[in-house]
Amino acid sequence: MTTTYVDAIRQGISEEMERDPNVFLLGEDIGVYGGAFKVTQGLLERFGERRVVDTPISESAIVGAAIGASFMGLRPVAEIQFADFISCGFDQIVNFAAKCRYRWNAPAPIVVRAPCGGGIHGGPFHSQQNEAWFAHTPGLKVVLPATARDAKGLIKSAIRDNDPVIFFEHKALYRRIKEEVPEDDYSVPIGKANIFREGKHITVVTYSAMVHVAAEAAEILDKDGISVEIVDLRTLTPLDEETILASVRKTSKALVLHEANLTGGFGGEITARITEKAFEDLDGPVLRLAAPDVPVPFSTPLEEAYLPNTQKLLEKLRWLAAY
Amino acid sequence: MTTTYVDAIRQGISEEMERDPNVFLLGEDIGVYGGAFKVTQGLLERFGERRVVDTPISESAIVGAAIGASFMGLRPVAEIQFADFISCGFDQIVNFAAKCRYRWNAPAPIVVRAPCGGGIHGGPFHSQQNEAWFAHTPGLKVVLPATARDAKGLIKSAIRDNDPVIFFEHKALYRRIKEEVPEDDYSVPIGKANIFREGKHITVVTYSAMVHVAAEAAEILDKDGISVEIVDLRTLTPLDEETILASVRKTSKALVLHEANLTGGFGGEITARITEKAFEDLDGPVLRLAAPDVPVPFSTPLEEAYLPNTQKLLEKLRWLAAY
Amino acid sequence: MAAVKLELIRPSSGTERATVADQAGAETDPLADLARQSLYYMAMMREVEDRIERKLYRQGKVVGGVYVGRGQEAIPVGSGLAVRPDDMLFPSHRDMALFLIRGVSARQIFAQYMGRVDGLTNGRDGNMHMGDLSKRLVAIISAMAASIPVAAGAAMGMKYQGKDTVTVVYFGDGATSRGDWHEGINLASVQKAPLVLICNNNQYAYSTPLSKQMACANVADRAPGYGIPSEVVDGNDVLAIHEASRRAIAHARAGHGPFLIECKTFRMTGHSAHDPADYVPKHLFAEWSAQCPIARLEKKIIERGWASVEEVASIRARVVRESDEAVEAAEKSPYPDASTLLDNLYEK
Amino acid sequence: MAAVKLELIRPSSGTERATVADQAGAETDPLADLARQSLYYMAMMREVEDRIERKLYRQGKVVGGVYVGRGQEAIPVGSGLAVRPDDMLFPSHRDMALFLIRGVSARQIFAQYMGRVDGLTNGRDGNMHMGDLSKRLVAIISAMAASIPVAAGAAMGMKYQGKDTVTVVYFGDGATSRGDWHEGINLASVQKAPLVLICNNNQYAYSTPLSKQMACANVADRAPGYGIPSEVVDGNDVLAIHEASRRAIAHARAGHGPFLIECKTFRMTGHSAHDPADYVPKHLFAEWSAQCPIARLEKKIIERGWASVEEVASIRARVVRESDEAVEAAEKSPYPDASTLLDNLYEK
Ligand SMILES: Cc1ncc(C[n+]2csc(CCOP(=O)(O)OP(=O)(O)O)c2C)c(N)n1
Ligand SMILES: Cc1ncc(C[n+]2csc(CCOP(=O)(O)OP(=O)(O)O)c2C)c(N)n1
Ligand SMILES: [Mg+2]
Ligand SMILES: [Mg+2]
Repeated sequence: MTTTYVDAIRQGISEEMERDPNVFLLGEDIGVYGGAFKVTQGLLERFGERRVVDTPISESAIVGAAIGASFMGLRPVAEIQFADFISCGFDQIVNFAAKCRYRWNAPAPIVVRAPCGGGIHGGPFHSQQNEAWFAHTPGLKVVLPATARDAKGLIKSAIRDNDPVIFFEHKALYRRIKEEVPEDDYSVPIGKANIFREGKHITVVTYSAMVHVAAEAAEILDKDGISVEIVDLRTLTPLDEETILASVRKTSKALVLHEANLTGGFGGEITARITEKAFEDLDGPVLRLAAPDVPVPFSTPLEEAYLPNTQKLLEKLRWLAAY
Repeated sequence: MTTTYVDAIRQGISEEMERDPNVFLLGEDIGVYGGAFKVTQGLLERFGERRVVDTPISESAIVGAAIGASFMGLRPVAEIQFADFISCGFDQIVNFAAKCRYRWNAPAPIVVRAPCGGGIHGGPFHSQQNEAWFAHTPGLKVVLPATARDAKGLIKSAIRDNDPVIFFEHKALYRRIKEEVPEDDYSVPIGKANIFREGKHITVVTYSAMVHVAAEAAEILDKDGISVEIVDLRTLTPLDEETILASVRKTSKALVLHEANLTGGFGGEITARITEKAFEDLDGPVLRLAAPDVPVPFSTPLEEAYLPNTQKLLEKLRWLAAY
Repeated sequence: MAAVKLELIRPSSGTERATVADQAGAETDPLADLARQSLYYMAMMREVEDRIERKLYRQGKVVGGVYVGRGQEAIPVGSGLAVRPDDMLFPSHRDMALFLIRGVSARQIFAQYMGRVDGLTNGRDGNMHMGDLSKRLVAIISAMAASIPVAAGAAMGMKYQGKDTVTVVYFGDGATSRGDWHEGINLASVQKAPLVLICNNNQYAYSTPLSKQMACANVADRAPGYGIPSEVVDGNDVLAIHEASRRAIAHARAGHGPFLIECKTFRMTGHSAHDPADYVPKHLFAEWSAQCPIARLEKKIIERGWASVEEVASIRARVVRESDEAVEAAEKSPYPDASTLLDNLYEK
Repeated sequence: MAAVKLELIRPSSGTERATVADQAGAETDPLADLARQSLYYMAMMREVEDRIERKLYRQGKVVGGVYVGRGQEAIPVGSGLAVRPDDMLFPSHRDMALFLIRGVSARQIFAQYMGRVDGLTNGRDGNMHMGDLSKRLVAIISAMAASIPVAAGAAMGMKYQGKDTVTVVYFGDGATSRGDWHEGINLASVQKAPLVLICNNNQYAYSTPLSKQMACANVADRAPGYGIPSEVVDGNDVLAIHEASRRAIAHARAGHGPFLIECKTFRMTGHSAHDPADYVPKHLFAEWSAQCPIARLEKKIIERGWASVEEVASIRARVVRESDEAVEAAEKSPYPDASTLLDNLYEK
């Protein structure tokens, strides 16, 4: 059945709630309203107020309460209304959740879902792509699905995972992509990248919405005889270094693409790993394409200039192909 | 006069308070107690309660209040007792302070001082080195002095700067290093790296306490005929890319060293810039040495195994020299 | 039709106007002028927001989130007319009138919503995320209650500078659940900073009703926990809000520290332009529409003889005319040029 | 010397013990046993902490931050003896007795402070940053008040599971200024979660006195703002704390939601082992030393005839003996091997 990204996530959550009575949801406006993006629509009716908890505007308490409930053996799935507000619950995520297993062997199997990314005229506070903060925090797993199939498979894995997972859903994908999604119970493993598209000449390492930008560019370059392989990371931590390196060793050229700001973004990490571990295989510099180092601006011409897009990518890939 | 790192910072703050009546301090236990690390010792007596404000335990309010006071034309210098607690004021830093100039042309000339780093048996919550989060946030300046001279010169620049500066002081340096520090009014520019040591064969790009680890290793390697150049970044953002690239172009080999966790650390950014912009100059992979991806452990043997040190650095540098 | 004397209130710095009492009176009644000013600003806020939400947004000329203060206009207007120009304001996302009172034009506001260069943020941010330090208006960030610590700091700064100005910060019922709300009020209270806190308790935060937001009856019940006084006020009575604001401001200005005002009101719209608010029981809208602050004030103005029916009608007409002109002018404002994307992140 | 009957209180799951009333009584007085247990745990906590702060730390065998609860022992002991083993505890950094009551040995505690493998964190963390889920003890993180939302969630989880257990969370006066404190209590209150909040108001947070921490007289003044009941208690009277705890726990267990207990006490030491507390007026130490909770209880025990002087002395002797043995055993515990550095970050 063809399913949108948002429906796929809802299906995944709802199947897990059916399967495991310990799974419950908490967040702002997720009940009657079904969530700002309607990810949880219908779940209150189906599972009741006990399992779909509308909270006050308290991101820190939402994350903290999820951790506490997980200590009781529950499987909380917390929604942060926009990834931009995750900063309000930051300490609970990076200091409480991330460190409790390592410190005193107390796992915190929570999922923190956060809609991220731009392209919806959200401006500086409804468009952030801030996964790099969490990818730099040992103890967290950071997941960003790019497809409906992966979104469902990964949210299910996240809920079953015994460690805290930060699950970034790209807002611009919720209703923009639609594809065949198995109806049966499947899951997609956390920590495994996916060769989204095979190619021979250049590897594009990317994730989240940018996978689709890469795919567009790859189609165009195909006509010019440039064959692009796309590695969709899906998970930033734990990172699937092997898949990245194998691809780069094959193609000898790599570009890392993400929507987050360039400086200090996760692209640096990927570039560094490639440079250190596949140096002899490289036939050109590892390039990066990312958003420039400013907040996400609101007005359409500015936001368009801000976001990485096919045009900008083509330019860099052509340069690299010719290198 | 030879001065310790902690005294140098105090001198810098106090000179700025003399110079500009708009400079004031706020934070926990900075008054009567003189701060957890005694950085502000004596300043209450000298400048009075109006200019040295002891606050409740409220990191978010400390940063927020600094921003608000800066809108009134003041120059607040906020102390976060340990960099580990900066997560509690995270939203105010990354969303309020960092973005107000870009959004509505309202500069927030605040300084947030935070003692960072390990090596003092502080464990997971009194040893963090979390500068990478802020270096990934456009609109902030991130400063980490490694010497007493720079500490004084940079805190003065930070206070005079018209943008928000996150100023990380390394706890292990406070009383460990002592050097000639000019008594007159000088400042060290933000955004300029320093060639801490000149060399010919390998560039080590580093900052904060690790500069001294690099210096130790460089002395040892000198005897083996390996000449190491040390670039002390001093500022992460805005990054002095030119100095890094010039050094790497000269030596052809580079290693990036930091105390923060490896994955997602700022080392990736530096590596990526070198790889992209000095690719043809490189005679070997750009290596990184950083803490492994776990929280900072408490017990001595674990903490020692955790921190990057001269031994580990020598191993990598020797490998790179032989490459 | 008699011309309306409508000189906008800009109380000169340093002088407090006479206390407003709820006395009936003639044209010379000091309340008459205040009431007419209030009517103008409330009507103007309503008109501007209606156009944004019901026209420009549906036409696709305004994009992104649109939050309006329909039914809550008395709050920014009653309090906004009680402050001095040198006092500092931190509006919430439903307090547009504060901008109008401080001299931000409707044209600039429309331009802001349409992402044009003439908006207060030059297209960098949208909707009510706007400010102007020269007018002592501080832009919110999205995170609810983040303004409270910042406002506390502004108030501390005023005290530091030995000024007799005050800071007024606005927020909704939902914002009171945030840690920043608590930290900011507590710090201001300990510091006895001149901070006036104005809560628009419109009984919903997005879809979340009060009962799921807090377990106490009133936001004001929290004031004793900070050792500060508070008042609960009819949020749809602009003159009552004005009076309470004057008391609160006088308290803060006199150096007695923060004061909390809770305005009980109702959000006569969805949370934002895309929200049909199906979760709100219909009867509530019906009941509260009878409490429309603009209609109530008009009625009172006529009853008390503060203005004639014609005068009131002319205020309404002026509002429509000014909005027409403002939209037209705003639409002429260009979009920011993509080449400016990187400008002004840091100084210089 | 009569042997002391000292079977440690581990109330069996599901049964509440008879209400403790402040009645004088003989050996059969139900209070006698409680009083003796309390004395043992308070004395043990004092002894263990003294050795850590005054010996092991100075010898360099304990490194890092050392925070003790000297003078505050009545708080964890009075409340810790009022809970059931299946209730969940979130100790603060001054509540060591909770660990002892839950069966964590002094040896494990010494090992924890010395960074040995037999500590509760295997050397990964130090001092009171320890927990054991199997004993329903949750480890704090350093950030003050961060436990409150987590405890709220544990309490919500209990309700979710239909259990009649409660969660008890401990914190200081300074922690009440954190946003997390507010968010956590508010959420628990709205959810009517079985959460008991116990504040040790020792009048200082590090060097910061109450007057710079809050502008209200009591932490308990904040309870109405969350619609929850509260009680202020003599924090140096272990039996009073026990009683108040029983009332609070009964309230929460019965499904009536959170309850806040404020224990007025004093920190009879510096903030941590390296802090001479010069900022505390000397007379305060003098005044409060007369209130020592251990001495007060001993006096009462003798007066009421709950135990003889010899029995009390034998409790004291036992505490010293057990501590001697525990230190010795802990010093034999190895340091963690550096090769384990990367273990157990994620599952498997
Ligand atoms: C920290 C944070 N979390 C979530 C949101 C999303 N959000 C925007 S407005 C709103 C409701 C605000 O309610 P209230 O404070 O009562 O103000 P009102 O809109 O009713 O005026 C929410 C949840 C936000 N802006 N900030
Ligand atoms: C968020 C945060 N900021 C600062 C600190 C540093 N610190 C540790 S304990 C303490 C004082 C705590 O005071 P209180 O809550 O009264 O507890 P007490 O130590 O008096 O028992 C401070 C400031 C911290 N641990 N967490
Ligand atoms: Mg509201
Ligand atoms: Mg205290």
